[in-house]
Amino acid sequence: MSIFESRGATRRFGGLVAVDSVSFAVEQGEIFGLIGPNGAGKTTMFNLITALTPPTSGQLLFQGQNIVGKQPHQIAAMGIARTFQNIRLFGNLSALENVKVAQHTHTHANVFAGILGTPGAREEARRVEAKARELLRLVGLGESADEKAKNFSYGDQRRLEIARALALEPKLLLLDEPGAGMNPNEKGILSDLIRQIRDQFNLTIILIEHHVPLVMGLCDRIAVLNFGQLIALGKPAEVQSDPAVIDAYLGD
Amino acid sequence: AQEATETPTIEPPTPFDCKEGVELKGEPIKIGIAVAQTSNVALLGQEQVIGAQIAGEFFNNCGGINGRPIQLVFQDTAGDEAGAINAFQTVIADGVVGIVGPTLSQQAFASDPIANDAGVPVMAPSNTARGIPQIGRYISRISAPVAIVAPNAVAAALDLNPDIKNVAVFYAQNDAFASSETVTFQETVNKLGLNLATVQTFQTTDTDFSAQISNALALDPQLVIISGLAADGGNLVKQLREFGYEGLIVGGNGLNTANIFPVCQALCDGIIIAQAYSYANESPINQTFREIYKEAQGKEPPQFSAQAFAAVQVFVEALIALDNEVGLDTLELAELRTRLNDTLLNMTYDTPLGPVGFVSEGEADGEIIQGQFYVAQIQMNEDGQTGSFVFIR
Amino acid sequence: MSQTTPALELKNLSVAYGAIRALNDLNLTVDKGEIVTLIGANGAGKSTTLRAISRIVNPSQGQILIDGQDVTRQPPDAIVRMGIAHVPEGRRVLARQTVEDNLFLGAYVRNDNKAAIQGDIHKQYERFPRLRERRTQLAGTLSGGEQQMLAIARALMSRPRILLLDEPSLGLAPLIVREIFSIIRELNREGVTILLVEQNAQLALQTASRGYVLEAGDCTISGPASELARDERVRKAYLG
Amino acid sequence: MTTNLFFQQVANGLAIGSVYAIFALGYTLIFSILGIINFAHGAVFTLGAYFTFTLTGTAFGFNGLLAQQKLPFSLWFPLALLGGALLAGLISVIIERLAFRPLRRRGADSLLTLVSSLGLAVAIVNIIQFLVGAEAYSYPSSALNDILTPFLFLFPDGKVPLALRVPLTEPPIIVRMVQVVIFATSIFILIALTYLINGTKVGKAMRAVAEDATTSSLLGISTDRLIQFTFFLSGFVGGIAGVLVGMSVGITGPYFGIAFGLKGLAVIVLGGLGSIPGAVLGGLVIGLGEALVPAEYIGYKDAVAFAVLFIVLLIRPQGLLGRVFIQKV
Amino acid sequence: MDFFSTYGFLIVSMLFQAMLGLSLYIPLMTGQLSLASPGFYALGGYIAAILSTTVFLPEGGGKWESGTFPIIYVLIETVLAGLASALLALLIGFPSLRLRGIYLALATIAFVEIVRVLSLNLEITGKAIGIFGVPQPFINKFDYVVLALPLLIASAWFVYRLERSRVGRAFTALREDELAAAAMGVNPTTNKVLAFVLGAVLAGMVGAISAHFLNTWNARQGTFDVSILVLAYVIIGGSRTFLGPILGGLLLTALPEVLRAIAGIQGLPLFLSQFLLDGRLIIYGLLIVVAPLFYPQGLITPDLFKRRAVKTKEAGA
Ligand SMILES: Nc1ncnc2c1ncn2[C@@H]1O[C@H](COP(=O)(O)OP(=O)(O)OP(=O)(O)O)[C@@H](O)[C@H]1O
Ligand SMILES: Nc1ncnc2c1ncn2[C@@H]1O[C@H](COP(=O)(O)OP(=O)(O)OP(=O)(O)O)[C@@H](O)[C@H]1O
Ligand SMILES: [Mg+2]
Ligand SMILES: [Mg+2]
Repeated sequence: MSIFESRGATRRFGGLVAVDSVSFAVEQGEIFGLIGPNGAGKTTMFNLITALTPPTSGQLLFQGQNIVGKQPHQIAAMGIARTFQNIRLFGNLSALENVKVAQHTHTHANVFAGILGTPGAREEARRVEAKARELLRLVGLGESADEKAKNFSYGDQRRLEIARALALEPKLLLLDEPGAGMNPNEKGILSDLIRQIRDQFNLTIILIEHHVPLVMGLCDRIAVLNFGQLIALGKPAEVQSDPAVIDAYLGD
Repeated sequence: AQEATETPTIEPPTPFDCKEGVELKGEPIKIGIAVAQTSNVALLGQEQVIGAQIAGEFFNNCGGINGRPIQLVFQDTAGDEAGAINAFQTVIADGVVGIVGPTLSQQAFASDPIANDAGVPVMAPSNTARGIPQIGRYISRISAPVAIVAPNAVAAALDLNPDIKNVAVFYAQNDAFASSETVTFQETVNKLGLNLATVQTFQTTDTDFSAQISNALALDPQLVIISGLAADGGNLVKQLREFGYEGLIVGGNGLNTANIFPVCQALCDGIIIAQAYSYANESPINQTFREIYKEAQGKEPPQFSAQAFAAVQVFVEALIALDNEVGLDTLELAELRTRLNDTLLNMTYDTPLGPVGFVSEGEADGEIIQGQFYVAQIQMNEDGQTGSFVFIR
Repeated sequence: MSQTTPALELKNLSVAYGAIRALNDLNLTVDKGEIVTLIGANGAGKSTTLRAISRIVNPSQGQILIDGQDVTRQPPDAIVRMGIAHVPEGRRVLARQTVEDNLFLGAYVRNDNKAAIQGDIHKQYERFPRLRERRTQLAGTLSGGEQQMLAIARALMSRPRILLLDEPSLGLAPLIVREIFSIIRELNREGVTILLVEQNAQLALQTASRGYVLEAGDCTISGPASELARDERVRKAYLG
Repeated sequence: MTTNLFFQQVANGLAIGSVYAIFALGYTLIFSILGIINFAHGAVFTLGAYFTFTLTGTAFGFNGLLAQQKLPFSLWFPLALLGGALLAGLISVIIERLAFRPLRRRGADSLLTLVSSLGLAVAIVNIIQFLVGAEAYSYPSSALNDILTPFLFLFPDGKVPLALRVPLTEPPIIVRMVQVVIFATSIFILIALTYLINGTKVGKAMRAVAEDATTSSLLGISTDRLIQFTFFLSGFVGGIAGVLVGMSVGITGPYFGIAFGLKGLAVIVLGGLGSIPGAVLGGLVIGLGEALVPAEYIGYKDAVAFAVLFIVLLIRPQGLLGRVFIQKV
Repeated sequence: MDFFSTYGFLIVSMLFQAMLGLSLYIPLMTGQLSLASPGFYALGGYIAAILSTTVFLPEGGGKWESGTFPIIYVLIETVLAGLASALLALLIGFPSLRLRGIYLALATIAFVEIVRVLSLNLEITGKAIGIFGVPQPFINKFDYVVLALPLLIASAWFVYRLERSRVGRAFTALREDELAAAAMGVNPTTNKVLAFVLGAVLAGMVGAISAHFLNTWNARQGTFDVSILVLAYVIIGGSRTFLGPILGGLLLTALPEVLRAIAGIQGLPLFLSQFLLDGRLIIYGLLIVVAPLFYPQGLITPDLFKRRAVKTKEAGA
């Protein structure tokens, strides 16, 4: 069974079909690329998966279960985490707190336990803290854990978004242009990081990215969207040589 | 139909004896004036301040308390309950022998228990809600609950137009003063066998009354009775007239102020007002008061000023009596306050309001017994801006 | 270097955000008709430099000269009226206005007639046909790349003499990136002076005549673009 | 309710509503550009009324510092109205300088601006009381006639009646003349402001500033000047509103305008924040709602207005004419 | 002691107002500008006033002597007021929490207004006059401190801990970015309703004690004006740490009385002391305008502590 499957997912905005009966499946442990020209519907696809926008029609299956109709926080609790193309950090919270928040579904202390500081709650708080620091170190932000998120430079905010998403302990991680705003060298480091977290946390990753070398080097398979439609799907080499893809996206 | 006008009787008071030219000396005796000087209640409080100020100067000119000056300690209660309590506590700590205030009944329910527990006599200048004197032994009021005034005004209206059948009653539902008064008005209407066609409510902060007016005029009333305050009452009258109502209007005690003139202007003309005070009262003390007031303010004194004056007067006269009896110097402050309270309850006074006394025993001790009530009719001058209350009853 | 006054000159410019020093003592010149690029790692202070020129952050020290005139104390709108347009980092389109209104507002400082402005809008639509399709859509609902196109088109609407571009290729598909860079060259040919911040250092150095490298707020290397592209340190750090 | 009463109440509702609307227009204008509530608007409205009173050359009462003072000249009422409105606009600009701009510069929370405008409102109201006392004031009784000078030919014997009788039903529906003026003025202001905001470059710039002042300045918009202009306009409109309402109900003391604050807020929220037509529609809806409360439940009138507001918000969280904007992620 | 008899009432009022500030602050932690606190405060007050004047009567009827009303009854009323507020908050919380910003603020003000109009119309709430003669557990107003101070400390401690707990973090995340918070697994609805209810419970409890404290309760308590005033506590004090609303409540309540006291100082020029009295609210208003200029994030900000912490660390090193 595929970990994730889209069956004819469609999303309309008025007359515009942003995602047009798109079907594909992602296997456990894959790094799956989603590429296509600007406005092709990639981000919208992520929004459908994370329930930020409901699909007009079609089915989305996560671990065999249809997740259409669930609330965003329920999706998160099921193990799907994401980063945002237009960065959405909790700007006034420190990096550390940003990461702590995302551990919400894996912690259980209720209001009163938290307030009374029961041993369980205290133990939990320690765990949360330790894990948050570890994740920040992992993405290279260990030094600035107490800095407010909004004061980070653009590239660092992207790394923080990844750390935050990882804190959710997802099974499926959706990365929306994680390398935007990084230079080629940094993108290389990022690419290693993505591979590392896939192995370390046993993740499946869907990646949107416009930087072709990164996508081609990193992804196991790639799906290409154009005007909301899936125009190609396959191994990087296959996709890269597909004339439709070259025409619509890569250019020559 | 006239039975409602009966009043409990009191001994006729001796007129206040002014000893001009006495040189004042000694530690002044402090009387607290805790009324609203700020907030939207200040419109009323401002008049009380003026009345009290006139009283302070007047009685000191008349020899104070057998040669000792009185000193009025003003504290702003602002418009809320906490403000009233704060003001009361400040003046009590300042060593006043008694307090005049606060402006609103609702505030009184908050602050009066403080004074009562501290054993400080309070003379309420404008608290007409039921239950005020019952707060405690030390709480009295100089403001008559309109139970007695109201029927007079309705009777006066019937005199002017014997054909009145339908009566529409309006009152400000967020004002303790108005909502106490309206009960009396409504009872009177029923007692007189008139038809209480509708009761419409509004808020003192309202400025538009067209909905209520249309509701009422649809029932064809020949008399409209309004319990409210100056601005809202004035506007209600104005709009009633603009909507073509031509019948009689009886205004409650809250409309008994020249402050309504700028609001309803020429349309104020003819309102019959139930008064606890009339500047037409011919007693010498009132005429003196009226003169001083007119000198300073250029208009006839309103009821709130007169009541504040009278409240101070009660304290002064009672203090003089107490001094004559035991000598104020011999009394500790606490004892002085207690004795003052006992003394003032058992005296009668010739005030600008007319002869005044108090119930001195039982639950309702401190309730005013007022000898005279008035009914006046507003007469506006040509300019439509100024006018006068013409005494009719 | 030419003897005429530079179009843009920064003298000892420093910027701090509270306690954080984002830029130290930067000296930079851009001559008329030049393309100059600014490269550096995340957080190096590139965007800060552009923000300081546009006067939306206050320098703690130093001077900003445009055509030799000190504008360090001018308000941002005065800078725009001097012919400077800024494509800010993260696009910052006016999300609740339509695409077309965004373009209109781009021409806010222009006093010429409606027709001229309308004509320029059409020119932008020709450059970015995607924007024409979306002309009545609220800018906030555009895709990331579409917003980036709008931000660039909007800046061009003021017909700037000097263009500040902060990562114009951000989030754009490869085809469009190429398109953007050819537009940059074209504008430059038409005489527009350009200061370009770009993560794709390779492309930037190909396009620019000179470059500056920022590291943690300090300018460490500067020189002709071709030299920088060959510089070992630059290659290692930024060209991957 | 008889049909006659019903129609009368509809007329009343529109009349009350137009008072709310005219108050709310200036209020919502500031929201539409700054995205914040200016609590001092009520005070500006009040000041407009007092300024005009002063300019008519009438003396103040006996309370307050300016007791019995008056100007050495007196203006014809329509001029006094204009002067009062201009002064109110000026005060509004000063308010912006004192309570809004410094905070904007410091990047303060927009709620803080709300509170500091509230502080100014408290100060202004008390300054008024300090200067001219808490009593009511009124305009010369000729005021209505004067401002309708160009329309006098419409009325028999050239004199404006206090009320219009509209013989739609029997007995006729009665509408107070002042209310007709207020209604007409609000519609006029509505049209003018709508044109300004939707039809002009300045309007587009205002909307841009409302959304993102920094980006707007990158486009060459002088945000400070634009905001100042908006405040002036809001104060001017508010001043006119204050005078007209003052003509209708008298200037009932320093709290005159503040009393409209809460209803005004309800009105602009009901209509949709920042929407100019929304302010008028919201005013009329609340006015109608209040007027149509059955006579025996009149005590609940105020609750009805707010219940309407509550229910509408549950159905349309953005208000009647407010635009929803869902930020794309 | 003289000081306490003069200022005892003020001191306890300050504590109550600080708690009202907290009650508004709790929903604000989740980013909801709810001004409903005064409505629950009014409700709590009525519950206490009605119970103590009609149910908790002394044996053999009659009135309680001043100072003899058993404190246990006050506590029972307080708990009941908290419960009733919680129920009502649940009822109105769910539908209204779809609203945001000023829209939510207005919906909650609508609730406050409806409570006020109801209490002006109902027999049981005493209409305009309200309920008076609320019996006193203490003779001195200052003695209320034994109820107010523990409640303030408990609620402050509660919020302090809350801010640092898992749930508090979820609240703050919602305030910063609701959508991102949801994507990180935080349930917006339950957390927002929870915050709304917690704030309501606190306001209701404060109302219950206040009814005794003020001797009377009427429709003038807990109105729109109070909503705005309490908002001012939070904003002036600082809206990002629980200490902000507490400080704001204490200061803004004390301010007019402090000005009054200053005016009373001997030896001031007459015009000045007169202005301090008559113009007290002018000064009050202007101070509210000026304070934010110096403290644009409120008087207390979380950074204040951080910076100090960093400094001490440096000093130690
Ligand atoms: N809320 C919306 N209303 C209207 N149109 C929308 C909305 N959201 C997205 N769209 C449109 O749907 C299309 C797909 O957008 P989407 O953000 O998914 O593109 P994308 O593939 O992520 O592009 P990019 O690479 O530029 O980020 C775009 O043309 C966009 O304008
Ligand atoms: N508003 C701010 N408040 C505090 N610090 C800031 C702010 N903006 C930027 N900084 C800090 O200033 C430094 C320079 O930031 P800047 O955005 O100029 O970097 P950059 O070179 O553009 O990086 P990137 O490539 O990531 O966009 C960084 O350390 C950043 O954290
Ligand atoms: Mg996208
Ligand atoms: Mg940058």
